[in-house]
Amino acid sequence: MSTPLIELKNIEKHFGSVIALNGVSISVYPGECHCLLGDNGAGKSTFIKTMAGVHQPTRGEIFMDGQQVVFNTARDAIEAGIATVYQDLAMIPLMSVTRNFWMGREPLRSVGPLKFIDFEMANRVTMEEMDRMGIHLREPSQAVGTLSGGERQTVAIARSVYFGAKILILDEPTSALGVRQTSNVLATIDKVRKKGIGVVFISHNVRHALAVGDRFTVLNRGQTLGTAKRGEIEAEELQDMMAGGKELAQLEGSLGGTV
Amino acid sequence: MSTPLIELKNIEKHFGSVIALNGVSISVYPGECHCLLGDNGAGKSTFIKTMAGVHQPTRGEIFMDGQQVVFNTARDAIEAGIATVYQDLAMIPLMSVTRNFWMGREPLRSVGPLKFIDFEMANRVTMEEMDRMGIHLREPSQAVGTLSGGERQTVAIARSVYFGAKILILDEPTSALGVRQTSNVLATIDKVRKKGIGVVFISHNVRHALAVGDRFTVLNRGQTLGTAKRGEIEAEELQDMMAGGKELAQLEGSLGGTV
Amino acid sequence: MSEAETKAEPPQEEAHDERIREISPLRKALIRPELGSICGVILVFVFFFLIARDSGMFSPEGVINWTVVSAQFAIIAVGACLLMIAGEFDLSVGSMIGFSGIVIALLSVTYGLPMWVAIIAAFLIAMGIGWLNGFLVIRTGLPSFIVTLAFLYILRGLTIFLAILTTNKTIIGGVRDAAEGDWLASLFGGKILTGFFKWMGDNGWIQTFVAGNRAGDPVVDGIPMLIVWAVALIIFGHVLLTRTRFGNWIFASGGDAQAARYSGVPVNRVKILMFMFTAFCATVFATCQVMEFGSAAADRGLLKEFEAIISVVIGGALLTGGYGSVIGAALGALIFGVVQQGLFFAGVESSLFRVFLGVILLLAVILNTYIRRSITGER
Amino acid sequence: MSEAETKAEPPQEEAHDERIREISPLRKALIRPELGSICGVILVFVFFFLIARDSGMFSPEGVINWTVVSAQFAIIAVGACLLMIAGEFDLSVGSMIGFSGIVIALLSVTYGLPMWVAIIAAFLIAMGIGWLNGFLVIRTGLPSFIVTLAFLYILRGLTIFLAILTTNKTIIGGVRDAAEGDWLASLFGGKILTGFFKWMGDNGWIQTFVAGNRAGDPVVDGIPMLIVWAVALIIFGHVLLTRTRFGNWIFASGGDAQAARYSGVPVNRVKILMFMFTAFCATVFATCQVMEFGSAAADRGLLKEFEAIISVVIGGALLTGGYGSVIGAALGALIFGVVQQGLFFAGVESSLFRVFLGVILLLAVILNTYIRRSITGER
Amino acid sequence: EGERIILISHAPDSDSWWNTIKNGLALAGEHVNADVEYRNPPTGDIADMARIIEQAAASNPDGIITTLADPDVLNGPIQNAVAKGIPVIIINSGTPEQAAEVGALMYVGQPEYDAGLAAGMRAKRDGIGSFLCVNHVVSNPVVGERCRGFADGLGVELGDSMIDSGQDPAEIKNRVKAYLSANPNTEAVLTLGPTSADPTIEALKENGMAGQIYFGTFDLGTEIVKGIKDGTIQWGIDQQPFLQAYLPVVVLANYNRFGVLPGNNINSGPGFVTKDALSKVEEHAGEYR
Ligand SMILES: Nc1ncnc2c1ncn2[C@@H]1O[C@H](COP(=O)(O)OP(=O)(O)OP(=O)(O)O)[C@@H](O)[C@H]1O
Ligand SMILES: Nc1ncnc2c1ncn2[C@@H]1O[C@H](COP(=O)(O)OP(=O)(O)OP(=O)(O)O)[C@@H](O)[C@H]1O
Ligand SMILES: [Mg+2]
Ligand SMILES: [Mg+2]
Repeated sequence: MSTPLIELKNIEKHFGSVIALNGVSISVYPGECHCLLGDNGAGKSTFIKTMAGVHQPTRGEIFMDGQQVVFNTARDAIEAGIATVYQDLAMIPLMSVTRNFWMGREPLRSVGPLKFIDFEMANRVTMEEMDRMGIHLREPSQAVGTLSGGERQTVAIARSVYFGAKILILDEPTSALGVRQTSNVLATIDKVRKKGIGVVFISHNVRHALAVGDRFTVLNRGQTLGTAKRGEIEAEELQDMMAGGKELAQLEGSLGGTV
Repeated sequence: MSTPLIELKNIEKHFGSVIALNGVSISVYPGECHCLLGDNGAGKSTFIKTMAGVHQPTRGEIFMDGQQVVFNTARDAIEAGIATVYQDLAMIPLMSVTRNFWMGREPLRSVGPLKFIDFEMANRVTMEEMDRMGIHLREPSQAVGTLSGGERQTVAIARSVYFGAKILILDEPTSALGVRQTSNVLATIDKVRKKGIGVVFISHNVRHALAVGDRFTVLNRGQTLGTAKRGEIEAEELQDMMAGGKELAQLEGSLGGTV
Repeated sequence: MSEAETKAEPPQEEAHDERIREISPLRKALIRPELGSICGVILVFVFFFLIARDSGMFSPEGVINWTVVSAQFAIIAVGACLLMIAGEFDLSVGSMIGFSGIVIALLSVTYGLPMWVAIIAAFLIAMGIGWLNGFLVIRTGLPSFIVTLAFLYILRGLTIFLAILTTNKTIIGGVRDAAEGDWLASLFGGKILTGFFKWMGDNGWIQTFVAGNRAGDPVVDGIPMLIVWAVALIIFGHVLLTRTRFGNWIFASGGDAQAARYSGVPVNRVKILMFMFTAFCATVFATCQVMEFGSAAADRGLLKEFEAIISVVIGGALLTGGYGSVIGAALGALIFGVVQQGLFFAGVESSLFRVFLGVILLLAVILNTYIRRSITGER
Repeated sequence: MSEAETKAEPPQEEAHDERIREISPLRKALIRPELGSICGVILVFVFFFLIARDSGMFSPEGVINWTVVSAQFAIIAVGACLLMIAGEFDLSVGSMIGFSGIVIALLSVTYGLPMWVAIIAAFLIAMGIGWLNGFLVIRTGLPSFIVTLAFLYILRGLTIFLAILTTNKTIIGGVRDAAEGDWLASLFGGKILTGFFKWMGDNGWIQTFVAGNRAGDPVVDGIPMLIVWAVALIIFGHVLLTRTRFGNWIFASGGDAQAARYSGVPVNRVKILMFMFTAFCATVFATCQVMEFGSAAADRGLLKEFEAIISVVIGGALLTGGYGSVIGAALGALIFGVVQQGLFFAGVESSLFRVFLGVILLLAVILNTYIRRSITGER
Repeated sequence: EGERIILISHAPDSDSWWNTIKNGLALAGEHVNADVEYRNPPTGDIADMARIIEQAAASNPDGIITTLADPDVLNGPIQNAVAKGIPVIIINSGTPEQAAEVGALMYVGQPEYDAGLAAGMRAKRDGIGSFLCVNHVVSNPVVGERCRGFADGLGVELGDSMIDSGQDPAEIKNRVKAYLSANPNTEAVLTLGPTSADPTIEALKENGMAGQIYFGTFDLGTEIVKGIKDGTIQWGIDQQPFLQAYLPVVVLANYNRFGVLPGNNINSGPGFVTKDALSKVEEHAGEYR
């Protein structure tokens, strides 16, 4: 295989007395969907926030295309091509779709020495990109607060894709979604992957992960339990690993099959 | 079968110009787990809030044990034996576990003409009940904000069970939980049901629903699509109904099986 | 199926997570909302003991001196504290003090009603306005900052207007004469334990005046009713908040109104009652003041709303509601009063008082924040 | 696999949900943050036109009079507006006005520095304090209400202290003489278009003075620099907010600081800069005032922070941040100025002014809330 | 007949002493049959007062009566009003010279510094060497002049003698007690108006110094009059605010009607009110005195 798009080695992250990550390594290749699984509090969100420059790792190294990089702010990571759709949505309800879409990377138009936002272009692109994702907005100045949860998620994904992200990180995008909305998100991931973008997908739902994942890494209490390729592992195995290797047979027996 | 614990007939609920519910009827029998399924925005949360007295129905009737009842406030419903664990958790992070546990139904102790909260008893019962659910608290005065999501959910369920709820409503309790935490919640539901309490369980996850449900009602855009008994219906069928009867085959084909 | 074990295990592990260090029991015992203000009180007393020991600050009269000032702050701080814990706050407290005072003086002196009628009427009117404040906040969903800011202006304007309209004056005097012998007025003016202090003075245990119009009297001749009211309100507030069902509802309403509503707490009622209680406290303040000084003026209570809020915040309450302590607020009021009077005893340039106040406020709040984060594990 | 269709369908349905009535295009065009204040302006002008038409309120001097007052409010409202949209607010604006004025007067008159040095120093010091405000808010995570309340006291105390320490007075005069011929001072004092007004006066289009040392001059002899500053700041603020990248960041920081941070917006920098801008506006206010009147006093700017906040809130901004408009704030300031001066023109009892102000504030905010809910679909 | 005369003060809404001025104004309006209006800056900000003068001038009244609290600020607007042909009379603060400079018809009042100086000299004659000045509006530049004058009259440094007492009566009372307890050698107390005088009387009664310590005050009020009567207060300086409002209205009305004008300024004070001949004062204190 080629060099990975991004490689994180032995990442540790401490919050005061809490050790959230204790040496986690993963790598993401172009066009691959890498699933990150694990229990509540395993450190998944903390890990991808480190990848996205929101947190700085206490120890550990990050390589992009083989070069070591350091992200001091979310901006650094965004500029390096890492786009993130957070669990807590990172959309601002009172602002318009356009303003949210371009937040942090507003397109500029020079008028003499001054630089203004190029709203005409911004609005046009927003409408187009949302259309492309299958969302028809009434108008680009509509407040994000008036969109449904699924639609908001799509704005966030569309934005990332548009900005030519090399890596798209999705933190539990499906947890609050209905069946149809979930299918849409999974299909979007599939589409994005086919463009050669590396996707990091976090989920609690083994089936969602298996539906789109190429590789699966399971985190447990801040450590990696291992990485497996698609086809190398069964749903049941993954599930057991996520639950910390505990025997769930009893429960499953009484409750009828994998949950 | 006996008379249902609760029966809601033709419930309608309008919010200004939005028609959230448009004639929904369900019934819950003792010891039964009734699953409410449906897409985002189908009206599930609105429906159970009507059942819990938070919203007053625009039209429609509610019967408990065959008697018509009207809930003007959440308090009325609670007193009638309807306990609810909300999607947005209804726990107050800055308050202690005991205070949260007893919120709205504080045990009183008379000192002369004055009535104080009986903290000794309250603390004892809280510890006992949490123990019974398998959560060992450091102390009952611990703030709820320091508990994990799963632990908070358990406080909410323990509280409902303790107060002798006849009906326990759970709104998407598993959506943000890991595999192990989910198993715990499902096992708890099973246990509660065995005590003869009627459970209303909302989920987007067909597998979770099938694991514990006795009957399944699917809502779509504020209307009932029908109710099915356990064993009468397959996972795939349910899934199709939830997605509004749309053909999901294409997606499933490309994504490998039911999501 | 052995559910008990299956479920007993995992959470236990979570509670004793190897990834989290235990908090020491001592630290746990210390971290309470009041801790910041307790430290503050100790610091302040040590400080003034060092710099103003022989200025008479700690003689009986000196003690009464700063106690009375602190008691004043405490009376309004108790109301502001409960209201803030219930998630709202009230900028109209100061205007309410001026308003209630004028109402009492107008009714009793200008219209000649019996004093007890005037006092009761003032309480009813003030609590009616408190109700209106609360009603508007609940009904419109506006922040209480805006609604009560509007009332800050409206009440002050009405006070001046009413006073001028009816009496051509903005100070109405003669209240003491009107209050003479009134049963209710004596609850707000006057002193208690005068006999006891006289007796102590006669025995030479406390200093007596050696000259002047009161030669032979003890320098401290009783406990003003103001202090009695402050203590009573603090005890009432503290017990209400920590020991009763209603107190739990106050916490719940401020912590998360929606969640509280879902659990059956009558949040609207709680909040409106707290607005009324704040108005009640403001009226107690006004009545005590009117009875003590015998006059009401339209400018009384200016900026008192900030002083109440500052006391409460120094006392460890959270501006956003759901967290705080009446004892803390009372200690905050004590700090406030001691610093203010102490600077005079110490002979510091008095305009520096405001600078001190601001700095203490900042320090206290930073300390409190640190403590609260330790308690709740919030980041 | 035909993804396009599969995905194109469902959201389309959601957008045209049969369960939701469409909003009429007219209503949609109308609902903007400024709508409430536009209605307010119209109402206020109609009202005063009816009751105070022939009081000189709409003569040239009358117009200049309420325009100047409105411009004063507008200068501080622009700063407060941007800060509020960025999610914070500043209670120390009023104290900052007094402080900056005294700094200028002290440096130029008492210490004899050139006026431009004094002005630049005042701006630097004020913006340094603004930075400190912002830094404390960001660093400690405390609500800006508390931090800036502390500075309200600290700055006012320092102002009085400094003035008394150096000059034994709380007022320092003689600034006009010191400013004579200074290049920077003329940017804040003085008037523009004086030639034009002179010409209009000579042609009899506007009234001229009939007596005194200025007989023959027009009664309105130019546009004060204060108004120029107000207009410039409004335009600057409006363009910054709606047209630039930084403006988008201001909205984002106030709307949801965490979300903005995740998207790469430098929230801390934005908030601190906005605190500094508020301090800048306060200093513009102070400098214009000092240059126009030639003296600085320690009590200048009392309660101006509330007036700024009220203007902004009347203008449709949300106290909790993330929503608002500079034009709205400017209209709010206009309403405020017109009402205040208009009541004088109409000869209303002046104590009722506050009552009016409170009532207008309440009505405006209720209207604005209704409008905002229509825009955002929030419940 | 029916002239519109506007009186503008520098006092905040809440300052009760100005009430006498309002009443004098209203009474004069009634007597000479003129329309009178009273205006003031709500927070006592003199810069706001300048706007009010400009506004008053814009409304073309038949006369303006105003204080000259800060000549730097107010000269411009007043001169403009005069230049518009509006007759102006300066009252209360300011000096006759300053009034002449702005082109006012006359000055009625008591220059603050001079009043303080006179009081200081009187106290010095009575053998006083140190004092406490209770300033309830320390940020207000006008009132503080009284303290400065008093100190100069005594021939001592002002220094720490002036305290910022705040406006809350209980706080004023206790601050005075605290100061006197920390500085027991203080020989005299000077208060600057009823707001600070009333609680100071209470304070002195409580700490037993009433009648012992030399106590002078500016401006009269109900409690002050009682204090003078029972010997707590040695003297009150009455600048007779009633006259400051009443006379200018009469002068302006007659100037307007018949062009007549007194040839001199009128010093309405300082008049020292002492225990003798108090009954009239008592009856009308706070309303017309
Ligand atoms: N800012 C922080 N300060 C202190 N502790 C933190 C912080 N952020 C996360 N943690 C802790 O780090 C651990 C890992 O949290 P994280 O949010 O990464 O888990 P997660 O795997 O995303 O869980 P979930 O599936 O519930 O989203 C938890 O114990 C959490 O309490
Ligand atoms: N208070 C309200 N005012 C107006 N509309 C509301 C209100 N509450 C809910 N709705 C609308 O009613 C519809 C049903 O919402 P509801 O929350 O019941 O859906 P749900 O089935 O619980 O969805 P989810 O699976 O996302 O939780 C939605 O269109 C929602 O926007
Ligand atoms: Mg997470
Ligand atoms: Mg829901």
